[in-house]
Amino acid sequence: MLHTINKSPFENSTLTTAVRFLQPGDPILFIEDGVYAVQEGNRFGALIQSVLKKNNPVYALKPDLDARGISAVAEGVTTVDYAGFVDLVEEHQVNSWL
Amino acid sequence: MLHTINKSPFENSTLTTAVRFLQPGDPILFIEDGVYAVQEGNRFGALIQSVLKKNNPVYALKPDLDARGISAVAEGVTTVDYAGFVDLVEEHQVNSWL
Amino acid sequence: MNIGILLKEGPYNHQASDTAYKFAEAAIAKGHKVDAVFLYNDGVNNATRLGDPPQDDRNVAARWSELAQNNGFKVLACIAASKRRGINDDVLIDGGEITGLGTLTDIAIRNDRLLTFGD
Amino acid sequence: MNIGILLKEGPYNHQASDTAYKFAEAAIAKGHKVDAVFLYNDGVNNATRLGDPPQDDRNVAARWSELAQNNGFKVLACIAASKRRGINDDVLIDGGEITGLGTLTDIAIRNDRLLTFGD
Amino acid sequence: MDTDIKKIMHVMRRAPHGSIYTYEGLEMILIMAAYEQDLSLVFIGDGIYALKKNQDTAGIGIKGFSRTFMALDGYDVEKLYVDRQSLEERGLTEDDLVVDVEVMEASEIGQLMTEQDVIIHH
Amino acid sequence: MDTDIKKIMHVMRRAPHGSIYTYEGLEMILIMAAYEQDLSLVFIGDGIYALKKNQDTAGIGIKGFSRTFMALDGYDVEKLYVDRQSLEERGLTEDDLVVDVEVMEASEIGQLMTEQDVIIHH
Repeated sequence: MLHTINKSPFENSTLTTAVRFLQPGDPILFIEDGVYAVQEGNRFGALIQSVLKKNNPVYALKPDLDARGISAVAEGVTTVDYAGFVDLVEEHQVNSWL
Repeated sequence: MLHTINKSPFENSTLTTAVRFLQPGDPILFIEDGVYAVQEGNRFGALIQSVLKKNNPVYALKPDLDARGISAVAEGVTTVDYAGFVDLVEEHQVNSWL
Repeated sequence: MNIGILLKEGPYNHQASDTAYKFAEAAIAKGHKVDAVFLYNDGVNNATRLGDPPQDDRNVAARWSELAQNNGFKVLACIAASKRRGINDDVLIDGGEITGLGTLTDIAIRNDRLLTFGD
Repeated sequence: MNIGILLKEGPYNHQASDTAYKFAEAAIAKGHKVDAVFLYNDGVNNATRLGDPPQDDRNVAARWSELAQNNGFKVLACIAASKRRGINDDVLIDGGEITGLGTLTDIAIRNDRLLTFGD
Repeated sequence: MDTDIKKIMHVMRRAPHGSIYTYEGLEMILIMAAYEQDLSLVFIGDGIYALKKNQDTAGIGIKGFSRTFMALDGYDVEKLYVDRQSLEERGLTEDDLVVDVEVMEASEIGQLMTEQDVIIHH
Repeated sequence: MDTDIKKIMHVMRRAPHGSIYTYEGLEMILIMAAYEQDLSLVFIGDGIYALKKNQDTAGIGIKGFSRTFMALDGYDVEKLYVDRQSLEERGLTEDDLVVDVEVMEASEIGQLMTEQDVIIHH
C-alpha cells in the first residue's frame, strides 16, 4: 500500500497521523506541500529515519521539491518524477492521505 | 486586538502559532472548527488556562459549539452568540488567523 | 460602525461564507453598516447565481444577494480571481459586481473594520 | 493498468488538479489507460469552461478537456456537488459530463486503481 | 462471484460543519452502499467528531447530518471503525458517539488498509 | 493628512504552490502598494517558504512568483518581517531567502499587530 502525503508537517497533523497506520514495507510518497517533510536538516529528520528503519521506503516528488527550492533531502529519501509516481502506483494500491 | 481562530488545534498549528503573538489583554475568539480547542477535558486545557492567566480573555462562538455537540467548555471560557461576536468587534480591531 | 468583509472561500465547501453571513446579519441587526463584501480567492464562487442547492438546504449566493440588496451594499468579486475561476457578468447574482483590488483597498481605508473570513 | 482519478478540489486554489493532471499525463505516456476523472466536492469547478486565466498561466479546465478528448475518457462531475456550486450543462467543458455517484462506484469497481487528489 | 466484490474503505478525517468533506463523503457512502461492495468506514483524527452526540446546527444555519450515520445500518454498512488514539486524545469515549463502532488500534486499522482495493479520504 | 494613512499588515502563512493564497496575496499587495498606505508583510510558519531561494516551478507547470517579492522594494514596500522561530524551526536562515527581511521575535511582531488598522492573513 502506497501512502501519499500532500500536507506540510509543520502546519498539519497528516504526517504524524499517517505514520501510525503504516504497515511494514509500505512506501510513503511525499507530494505537493508534503515534500517539506524531507528537507535535509529540518526537525522531521528523526521521524523520517525511524520510518526508513522500519523498512518503509520514503519517496518525494522531485518536481514538487524543485518548485519549493529544496535541493537537499534527508538521507535515504528517493526522489521520483511523475513517471516514477506512476511506477509506484503500478506496484501498489494507493492510500492518499489528504 | 481580537484574535479569531477557526481551525481545530488537533489537526492544525494555527492555535499554537497564534498564541505566540498574543499581547497582554488581547482576547481570543474561537469560531468554526476552532471551538474544539475549548471542549472541557481535552488536552488543550492547560494551554487555554495559561492564556487566561496572562489576562487574555477567551471566548467561543456558541452556535459553533452547539453545532459540534460541545456542551461543556473549559473553565474561564465565555460563550457568545453572533451578536456577542459583533460586540467584540466593536471593542477591538480584528486579526483573523485563517 | 462601518464594516467591510473580505471572504476568501466559496460556498458550501467551507463554513467561512456562512460565518461571514451570520456575522453580517448580526452587525446589521445591531445598527452597524456593512459597507461591502469583497470576494477573493475561491470566495468569488459566492457570486454565481447558477448554484442550485437542495430545497432543504440554504442557498448561499441567493442569501448574500438578498442581504446586500436589502441593506444597500454590494457583493464585490475580484476580477482577476473571478476570471481564473469562471465567474463573469453573465452568471453574477443581483447585487453582485466584478471589480478590482483597488476597490478592496478603498474598503480597507474607509471602514472602521475589515474582517476576513476564510479557511 | 486501468486507472480512475477522483479529484476533490477546484482549479488554481489548490495544487490537487495540477498534480492529478501531471499524473494522468505520465500514466498515459507509460501506456496506461485513464478510464475517467471524477470531480467531487469543489473539484466540480474544474468542469466549467468559463474560466479565463491570464495568458501566461495554464488553463486548467481547457487542459483537462483536451487530455480527455485526446485519450478517450470523460471528465465527470458529480451532479449533487455540481448543482450546489453552479456547474451545469450550459457551462461544461467539452469532454465533460454531469453524472451521479453511481458512476464513481462503477469506476472504483472496474479499475485497477482509484487515485484521489485533493486538499 | 466473490472476486467481483471490491473492498472500499472510506476514511473520515475532518471535523463536521467547518468544511463539507464529511457530509459529501457520507452522501457518497450512501450511494455506494447500494452497489453491494465490501464497504467500511474508518474515523481518524477530527473525523471522529462527525459522530459526536447532541450536535445542533440550527444556530449556524447548516443542515446537520450526524443522525444519517445511524441510517447506515439499514444499508448494510456495518463496518464502522474508530482509531482509539484519536478518540482518547479528544477526551471522548464510545458513549459520546451516535452509533456503535468498533474501537481499534492504529496497527489493526493499518492492516485493514492493506487489504483494500480502494481507499478514499474525505 | 497622516490620519488618512492606514496601517495595513499582510500575514503570509502558507507554503507556496500547494495553494494559491500566497500568490493571490502578493497580487493584492502589489495593488495596495499604489495607494500609499503604511503596508507591512509578515512571514509566519510555512509563509516563510514563499521567500525560499531557487524555486523552479517548471516541473509542476505553475508560474513561479518568488522573484516578485524582489520587486516590492520598487513599490516602496519595505517592511518585510520574518518570525524568528518559524525560520529556525524550518532549518532556514536569512541567507536562504530571496529578499532582505527583518527577523523579529513573535512578541515584537505581536506588538506591531496591535498597532494595525487592518490585518489580512493569506
